[in-house]
Amino acid sequence: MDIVSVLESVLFVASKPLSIKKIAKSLDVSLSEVENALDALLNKYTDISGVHLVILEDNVQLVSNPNNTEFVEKFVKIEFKEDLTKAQLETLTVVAYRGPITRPEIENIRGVNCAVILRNLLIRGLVNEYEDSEHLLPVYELSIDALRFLGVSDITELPDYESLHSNELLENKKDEENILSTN
Amino acid sequence: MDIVSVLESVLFVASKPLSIKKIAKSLDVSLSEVENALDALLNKYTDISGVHLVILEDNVQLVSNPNNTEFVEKFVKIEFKEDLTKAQLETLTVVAYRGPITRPEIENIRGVNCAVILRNLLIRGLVNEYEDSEHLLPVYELSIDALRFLGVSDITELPDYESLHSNELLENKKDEENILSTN
Amino acid sequence: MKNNLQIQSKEFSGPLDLLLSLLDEKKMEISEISISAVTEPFLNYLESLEEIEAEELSDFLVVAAKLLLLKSRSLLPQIDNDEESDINLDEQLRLYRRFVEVSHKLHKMWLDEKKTAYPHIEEIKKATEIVRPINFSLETLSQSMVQLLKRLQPPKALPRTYIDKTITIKEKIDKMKEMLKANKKVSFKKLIETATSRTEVIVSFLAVLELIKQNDIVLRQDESFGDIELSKI
Repeated sequence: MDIVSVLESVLFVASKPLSIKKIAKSLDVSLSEVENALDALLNKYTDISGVHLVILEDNVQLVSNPNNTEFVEKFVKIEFKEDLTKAQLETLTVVAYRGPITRPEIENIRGVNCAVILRNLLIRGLVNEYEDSEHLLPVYELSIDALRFLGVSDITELPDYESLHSNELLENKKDEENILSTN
Repeated sequence: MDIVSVLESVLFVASKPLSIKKIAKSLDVSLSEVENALDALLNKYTDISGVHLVILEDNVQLVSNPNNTEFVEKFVKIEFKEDLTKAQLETLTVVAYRGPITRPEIENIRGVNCAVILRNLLIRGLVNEYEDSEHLLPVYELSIDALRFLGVSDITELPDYESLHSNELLENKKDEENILSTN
Repeated sequence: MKNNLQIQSKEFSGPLDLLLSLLDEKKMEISEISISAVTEPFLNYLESLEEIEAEELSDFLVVAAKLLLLKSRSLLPQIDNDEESDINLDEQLRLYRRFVEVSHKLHKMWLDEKKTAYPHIEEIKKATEIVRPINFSLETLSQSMVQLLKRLQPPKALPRTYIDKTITIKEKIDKMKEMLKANKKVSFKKLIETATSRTEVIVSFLAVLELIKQNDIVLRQDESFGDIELSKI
């Protein structure tokens, strides 16, 4: 079996985000073999390619290059995408920049209970929820669908990603004080 | 416009054979430009690639490599044994209580695109799609198999069918839909 | 520009959003001092929220408590500072504001239909073998419907009214000074007898603290939770 080729076919046919772990299990190969194959495909589907390979945490999907959407829409109908409320937008932003993140961590940043909003985002398929052995609570991360709607193929392309992602404020109060005092 | 990249995006999303002449016309470029772009793509989608570019007379399409079919089918089969996601379950619920229903109507209620989910439910055999003279678009309803799995012989036997079917909140969404479609 | 109009017709996504709006309205930077300066309008807004569910109110109350602690500390610098590290409202607010700002950028991207990337939609081939998903049952189906209806419920927006009339600490101080002119001693219980809201009680207490700070009065309280007696110096 040519793993790169099979993986490419599976991603092409699936039409939706797939779990890298599950792919490895289903194809009965090791996780690192799948990861190597993904690296090979990343070389094929470069930035200027008409098809992008989007990898977000454990999820992977082939999608069209968002820069070509204007032309693509001459051939297919546009997708339905409902606007987000202010609270949903804020929560989605925190998850995008700080995910994987637990609910109390999100609430710590927003200063307000987020249970209902997270549930709505979850069911609209904009965030993923999963159990993580490192945390006792479920953690949340942005879905590839949300990335598609935002028109970026890599989460690090989000505005100010690096600084907001790595800003450790609130995660550790001591560090926070150190950061502030050196500024 | 990068014709190779745009053409690749269009073929990737279209999922069906497209006429080369029509592509040239839609993108407002010459036939030879499209043909040159296709040549470039043929170099990318080689024989061992997981995706093949098939050109037949005036038609062109991206398809999965037939050599990988066995693995792809195995993967898809394993996928189907899994739980429905929350989003799939909700879509199925809307189809169950509101069917026969069109895709835009479902999307209006759920507030999110349902194309991929509906497709998955269709493949899993849980919903049926058919053309209906009353609607211009295909309509969806629960399949006989789905009813069998639920242990009911008729859709009206679903819990609280009457009240949920005609729930005001869902009816309101329908009105919104009508308003939108007249715009 | 139209700041004043905005704050009155705005829907707040939470207590931090409200705090930011109040600071913006006064064109103030985020600092402990500026935050404690908007304590009164914040409390007044809370007062207008009385009808809202306890769950939603509690998040506002947490912030209100922090604000009151900040405020009382600014009035009584000698207050026990053990809990200082636990407030950090200004830092929380600064981080929150960064997320709000970037969320506006994401919103623009979200609304830009021309940038949505598409997946490939494979032609539908019905499975030869139809299996029942484990979680597909009458129960899960009706539960899912109930949840959906809950979601379709129009959101109970927090009241958009923003009460203009704020009982300020200054007004209270003036009133107390007047009462102290007439009587040498005044009971705190009596001071708040006519209070029409919880906010007014809190503001009255803050006014008392302010008067102590200004060395205008001394307090006497014989037992915990007992009445407080104010006397002029």
